[in-house]
Amino acid sequence: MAVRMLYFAWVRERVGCGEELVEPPAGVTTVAQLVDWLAMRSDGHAQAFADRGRLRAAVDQAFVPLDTAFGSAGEVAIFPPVTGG
Amino acid sequence: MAVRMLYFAWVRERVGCGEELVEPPAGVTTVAQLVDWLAMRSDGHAQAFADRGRLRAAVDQAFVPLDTAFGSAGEVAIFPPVTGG
Amino acid sequence: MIRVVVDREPIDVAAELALIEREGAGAVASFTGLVRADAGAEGAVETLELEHYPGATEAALRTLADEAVTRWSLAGATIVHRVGPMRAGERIVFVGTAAPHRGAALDACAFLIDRLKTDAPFWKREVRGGHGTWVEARDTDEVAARRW
Amino acid sequence: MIRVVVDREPIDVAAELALIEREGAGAVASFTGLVRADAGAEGAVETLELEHYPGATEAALRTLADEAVTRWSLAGATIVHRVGPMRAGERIVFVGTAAPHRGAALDACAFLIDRLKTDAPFWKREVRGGHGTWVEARDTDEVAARRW
Repeated sequence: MAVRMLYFAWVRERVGCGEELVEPPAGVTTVAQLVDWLAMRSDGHAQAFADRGRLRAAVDQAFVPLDTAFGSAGEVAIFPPVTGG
Repeated sequence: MAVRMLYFAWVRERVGCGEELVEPPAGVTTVAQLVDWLAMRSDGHAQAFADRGRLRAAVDQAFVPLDTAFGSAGEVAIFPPVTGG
Repeated sequence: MIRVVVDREPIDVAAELALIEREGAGAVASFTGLVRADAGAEGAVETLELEHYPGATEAALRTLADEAVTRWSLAGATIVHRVGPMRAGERIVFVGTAAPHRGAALDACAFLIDRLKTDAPFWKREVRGGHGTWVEARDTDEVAARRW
Repeated sequence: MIRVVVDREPIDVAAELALIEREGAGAVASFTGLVRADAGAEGAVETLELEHYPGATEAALRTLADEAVTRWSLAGATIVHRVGPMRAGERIVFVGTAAPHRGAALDACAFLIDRLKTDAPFWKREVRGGHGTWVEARDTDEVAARRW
């Protein structure tokens, strides 16, 4: 099933795009596994996802820990810790 | 020595004026004694100063407890607890 | 910048904020106290009258502003208090603080309004149904002022 | 009144305060975050760029505003956050709260800006000397958000 990936801030810059449609294989069920799988797509992806401790995620726009299963979510976002306000 | 008395809020209303020049006798040295002495000037003064617990004072514009000696102060103010802001 | 104003004119909050924002700090906090139109047992407040002790008022507010600027290393502190008669919805008091970071600006703003309530010689008189009543000081204000 | 705005346009603080004052509450608190022009080791900030997660941002801010209104029985809560490029001295964020009494307005205002810092998907990029750097999240923000 297709998942719409969104990237923000330096994750976006390193990946090289802000958005992509991906079809993760059956074994990929958590956000962390999704990130592992995406890291193999390009050097940019690998760089963006190298430091797992600095990554945060949202599934269908709700903030979640990386070990969360994304289930049938249509949208998964990966980004650095937020710095607004 | 003459002292300029100032009254505010309901103290002013009960006394009947906002300001008066008084010459307290020698034995009157603290603000509390000054109030006791002033209370004898009129029914209005007596009413204004009846409830000592609800009176506050300033000597030469500085807030002080009622048992403070006013010394050679030129200005003594008597008023209710403040309610600004 | 320390700015203390006691005036019978309406408070221009936009102008006050613009002045304090000009200090170049990253954080600006403000508090505005307004005449509430709450309908108590005796009906809604028609007019609020603010009496004060000219001279002593300005000195007390300046002392508070000085203390806040020193304690929280503020870039600016503004206190504007209106006196005289005012109506429901009008502004009674404005406190503004500017600091490099938000914690200092927010704490200093709360400090200033808490301490102003107990340390500055203002007295409120509410007129409801044509009848004036002096507002009683509240014990909770003493508690709030003492926490600083 | 709950008002949440995420926009590329400059924030009109006077208009926002006027809106929240109209709720008729006695106490209005506000916080404004501005682009500081502080000269760090790499020189002064020329431009600050704010990126956000459209849709998720508005939802996160609305959740925070709802929580504040419920917890402090607010008459109103406003959050306005600017996005896109901005220069030194310009406003990044405005938070306004209205309540019957000052404690609620001040606490809710501090809560909103503290939690916004950790709970809303915004990212800051500073441009100094033509060179852009993503701002690092600060541990102190986590501490401030957790106290509520």
